[in-house]
Amino acid sequence: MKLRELSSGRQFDVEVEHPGPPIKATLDGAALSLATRAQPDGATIIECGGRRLRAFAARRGDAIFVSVGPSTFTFAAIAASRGAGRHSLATPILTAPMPGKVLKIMVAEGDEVEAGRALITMEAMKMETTLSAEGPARIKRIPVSAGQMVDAGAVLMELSPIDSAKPQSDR
Amino acid sequence: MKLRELSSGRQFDVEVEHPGPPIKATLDGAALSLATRAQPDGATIIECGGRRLRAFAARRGDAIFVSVGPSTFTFAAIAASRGAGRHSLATPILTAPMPGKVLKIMVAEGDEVEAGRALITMEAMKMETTLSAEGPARIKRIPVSAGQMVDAGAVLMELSPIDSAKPQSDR
Amino acid sequence: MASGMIKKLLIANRGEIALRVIRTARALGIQTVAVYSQADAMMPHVAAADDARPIGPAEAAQSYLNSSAIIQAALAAGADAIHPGYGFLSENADFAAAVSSAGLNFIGPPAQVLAAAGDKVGARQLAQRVGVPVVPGTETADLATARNFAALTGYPIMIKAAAGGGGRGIRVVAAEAELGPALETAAREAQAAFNDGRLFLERYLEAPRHIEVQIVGDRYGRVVAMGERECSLQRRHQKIIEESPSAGITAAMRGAIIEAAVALASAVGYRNAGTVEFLVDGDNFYFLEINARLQVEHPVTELRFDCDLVAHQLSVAAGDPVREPPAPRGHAIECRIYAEDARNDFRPAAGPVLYLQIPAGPGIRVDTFLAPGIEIGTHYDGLLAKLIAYGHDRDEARRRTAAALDEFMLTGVTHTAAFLRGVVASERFARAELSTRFIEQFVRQWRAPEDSLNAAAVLAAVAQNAAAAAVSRPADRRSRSPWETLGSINFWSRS
Amino acid sequence: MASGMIKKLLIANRGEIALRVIRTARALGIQTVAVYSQADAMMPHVAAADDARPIGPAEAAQSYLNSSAIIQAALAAGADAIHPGYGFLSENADFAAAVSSAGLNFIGPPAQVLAAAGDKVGARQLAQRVGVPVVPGTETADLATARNFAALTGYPIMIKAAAGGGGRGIRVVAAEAELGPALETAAREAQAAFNDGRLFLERYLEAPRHIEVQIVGDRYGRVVAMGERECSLQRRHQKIIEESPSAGITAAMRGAIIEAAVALASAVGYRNAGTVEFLVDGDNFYFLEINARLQVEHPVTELRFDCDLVAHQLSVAAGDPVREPPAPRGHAIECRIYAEDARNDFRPAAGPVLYLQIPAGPGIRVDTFLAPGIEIGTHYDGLLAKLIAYGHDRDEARRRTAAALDEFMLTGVTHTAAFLRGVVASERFARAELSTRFIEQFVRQWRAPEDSLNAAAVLAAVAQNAAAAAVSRPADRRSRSPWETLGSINFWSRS
Repeated sequence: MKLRELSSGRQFDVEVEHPGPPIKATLDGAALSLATRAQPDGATIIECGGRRLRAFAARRGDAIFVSVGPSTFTFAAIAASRGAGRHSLATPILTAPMPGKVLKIMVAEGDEVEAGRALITMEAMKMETTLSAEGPARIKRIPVSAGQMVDAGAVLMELSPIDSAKPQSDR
Repeated sequence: MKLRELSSGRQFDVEVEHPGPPIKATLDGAALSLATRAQPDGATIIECGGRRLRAFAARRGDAIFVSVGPSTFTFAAIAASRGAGRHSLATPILTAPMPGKVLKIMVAEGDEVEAGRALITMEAMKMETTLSAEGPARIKRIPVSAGQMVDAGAVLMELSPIDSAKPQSDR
Repeated sequence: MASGMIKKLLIANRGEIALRVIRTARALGIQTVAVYSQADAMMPHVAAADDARPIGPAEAAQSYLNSSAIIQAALAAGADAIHPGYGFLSENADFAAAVSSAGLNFIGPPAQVLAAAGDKVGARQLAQRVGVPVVPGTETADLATARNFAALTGYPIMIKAAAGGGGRGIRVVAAEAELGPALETAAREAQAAFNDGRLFLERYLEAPRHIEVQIVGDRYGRVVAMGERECSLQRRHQKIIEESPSAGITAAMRGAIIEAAVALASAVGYRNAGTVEFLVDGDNFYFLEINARLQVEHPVTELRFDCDLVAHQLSVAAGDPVREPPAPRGHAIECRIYAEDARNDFRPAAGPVLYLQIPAGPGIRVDTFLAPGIEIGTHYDGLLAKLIAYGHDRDEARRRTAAALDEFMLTGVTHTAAFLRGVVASERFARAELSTRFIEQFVRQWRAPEDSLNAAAVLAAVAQNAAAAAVSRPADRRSRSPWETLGSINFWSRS
Repeated sequence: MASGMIKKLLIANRGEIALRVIRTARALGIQTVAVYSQADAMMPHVAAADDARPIGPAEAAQSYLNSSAIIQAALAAGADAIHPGYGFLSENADFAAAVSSAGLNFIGPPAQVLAAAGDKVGARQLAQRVGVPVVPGTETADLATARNFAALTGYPIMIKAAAGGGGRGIRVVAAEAELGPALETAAREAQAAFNDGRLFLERYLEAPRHIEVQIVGDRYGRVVAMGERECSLQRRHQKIIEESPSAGITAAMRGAIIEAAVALASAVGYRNAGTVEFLVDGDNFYFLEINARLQVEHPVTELRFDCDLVAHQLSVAAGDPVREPPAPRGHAIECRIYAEDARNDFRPAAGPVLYLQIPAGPGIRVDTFLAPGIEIGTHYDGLLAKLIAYGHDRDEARRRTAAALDEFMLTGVTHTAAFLRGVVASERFARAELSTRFIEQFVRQWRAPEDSLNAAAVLAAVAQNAAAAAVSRPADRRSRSPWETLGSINFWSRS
């Protein structure tokens, strides 16, 4: 299956051949054996990089949360239909980088924007983060409104890239 | 229902009218209301004796384990058939006061013993405890043997009380 | 202000600090009252107190910043004192005044001292009067004045909330073009956070150390200092690792800074526990501000000076004279574990506490409100836990910190423990080469351990496979046990 | 004995002490190897170490007392040192000799010192030679000799295992009729516990205090003392509450006892960490025995003397000279929480860890191996957790202890936390009126809180009702999560 690690955006191709112990799997094509030792509290001791580390994995909704010692990783399965050949940026989707509140939306559906244009400001834990357009685009859809609370990964905007050579109005 | 608290041997007659919050119940005939507040980890905050205490209750096998703050109590339901009119000591049963190992059995089935006679020695955590006859009795059955590990509450011996006036041999 | 023995204390706060204050109160035989917003009804501080009162919806402005709701809760519960913790209303002079007017004991400085300490401009002037150097700066939210100031001192300059604290509302402006938007955003953030949009501009020091002095003052005009704390390790101008003593200053500078702190606190008529902050740049130090409250990092001082600062606060608020502290001993380091993604610019994170392991052992103290099953949201500050390690010297404290961070586990919320582990284990930290730029430089070259990431990907795949039959989490909280619905998986050994 | 820097350490023990040693080793960068019996495969010390080796079946005689299995495990794992913890093989001279012969570093005194300290008769003679008073006594397992001794000193007399320690194998004989059976049982217990059935008889002091001195010696003949511990609170002659300093002795007696301890330890050529125990009766003190190992109650000394005794052990075993300790500070109290029923003569208990809450807060340290889901069995000593509270004085330490005991929760195993809470909160304990008879007297009038018992009965009834649909626990451990099968119930609020 294909998994995306949300923090790095990195994709992993993992096939589990035997759920263990030890876990036998291929990771991005390379065979791998992971020694595991179940704990009574639901955790697992794994042997990793020459060390024994406590690990815990749990799924909630579409997110798979994994801790390996103090490190935390969150994965999402990439649906097979959108899998390998996932098309580049025909419909770029702007998602919330963190859970929080939509503070301000600076554009409207239908607007054409150039690269760097501020699109939306979010607030979480009293910190504001403004998300900007990465390239020239037209705003297709804005499914959120100012004041709304959103989860991390929630779709904030759908954009259609437009030819940067073509002249365009700022609004 | 009737519950026995194992440590004190005390019996409680509890009828739960409403499982809460607050819990409405009668305890040994007296109406009682117990304010509760569920916690995300499965515990419950109760108001008890003018204080708020954290409590947790869980059943395993026939034992109901309850913690109220640092206090621990273990209850067993008294089966309805043996309930209210539980007959006195027609067949006194000697049960293990603690989990551990049967070290030595000093009597045999059929023996008649007098009060105070040592019957069986158990060992737990390197400490020996010898159980003795509370009154004159005949040993009806010994379902355990030396060396055997037993749980707390396991039946060690069944005895038939005998008339103490009647003369008897020690063995 | 009411005085005398405190019998019932309301804690106008949440999270780890609410629990920490409750623990001291309990040991002193003082009854406690928790307050909570709608978002916090299931939080441990609510369960831990002897009484708990709802004070409003999730938004802090309507709950933890809602003075009248809090004071009403205190009166209704029969409390005779209010501890404000840190953040929220802790440095709000109007709140302190309202608490006193309601006949309650405010566990902090009197309103007029809060006002004086909170007035950054006035505090700077006071510092200059008592001969303590300050960083050049000016109060303004006006673009023209700001431009003039920047022209005089040179870019970059710093914008701060005049009423601010805890690093919030601080912006660094590198060039004139950014000045206008930065002033606008900073004013809005300051308004939201402190209900006071006034701003203050300061010359930006390139790589200073942040050193602060713990003070406690009583109503008899006595102020004692309990050593310094080095708080240079910051991200977004907010401290994440603090230690005491500072390994980077000379004994002479330590003495001078502590003397300056006591002089300033005495001049302002300081009462209760507080902190005087300084920036150290080479051989110079500059007064920064007075934090007129308990600091997040107060435990490192408690461990060195063998004291309970909350107990000190309650004691001086009840009218006792402050006592001379014992000679300090050993070294203490605090790491703040935040719900943030260190791999993405410390973005706030949230989620459920699915698995939890709190470190323990000799010299380890963890102040936290984490408990299995709770949900970490985004309404409030993302501080999850403070890991404080004490050792007979800095090296022992540092090694204990690293070992304890390895024991910390929290699944379900992205957090900074592994990053902090990286910092503490680094050569540069071991050599105590610290500055306020340390973290931004360190994070650039820090990576999550590759072995752990690969193993995590494999475990995630096993979990995803196993989850075919997993129960999804119900929308309400009525499940029999939160553990039944996590879809967590085990990797069973055959033994 | 091998010497020099230790790189990989095998811990020949289990439970809290195995975890405690692992934590220090980790902070020092030393690799660790755990050993475990079949009964302990799922125990936290196995998970916490860098390597773990099975050493035999549940019976201690075939696992934790199995010298050759342990030494083989150490060699197979590439360990260069063995820490014996306390109990088990920690004071076994043959084991220490075998460890050294195998080229491994034994973290404890050399075999000949162990033999000398373990020889109760020889140690008594040594004490008398260096002018330290001893309780009148004699070595024998012979009934006639015992009768003669008792006739001379008068009943009651005490029977002890000559090779014993930790209170095991001690019997008090009140009258001649009991003497024969008591000698027989004591010899059997001594044989089982220490593989040595020799006995020792002593005059019984009515209500003495038990005071002991922590010492550390190096290979250069230097012995330092780290103050005394008061360990008078005992049940079955085993300590359950210890503190440092003792609140019940004069400065003059403290000085005399510490001087006696150092003289004795020096005379026996003591190396590594150890304890010299005394009984104090009025104005007299008597040498009791040398415990040639780390004591269960060592943390109270660590907190006062700002040190890590396990680190000291490793350091002197590696050849470093012992350092003069700093001046002590504050007061520390340790409470041992046992799997026992204080309402029934401290009968051993067992069961599953269904719910767990470990106390925390300023000054609180908890050394434990408890973890959710593990099973507490009856194969080994029933010590579950040590709650150690530190305060700037005895009163603060005592109040913190009581508050922390209120936070301790463990469901599924009957334990002594509530009883200890009763002791610590008592007037008599507050006044430090301590003796080795305190606990037997106190427990007679102690009752479980009636309110809690009634509430528990109601909760039990609700649980029993709810359990109709509860899943029973499967015989194997293959359930998806231990939490799904507990049949635990919640009492949901409607908010």
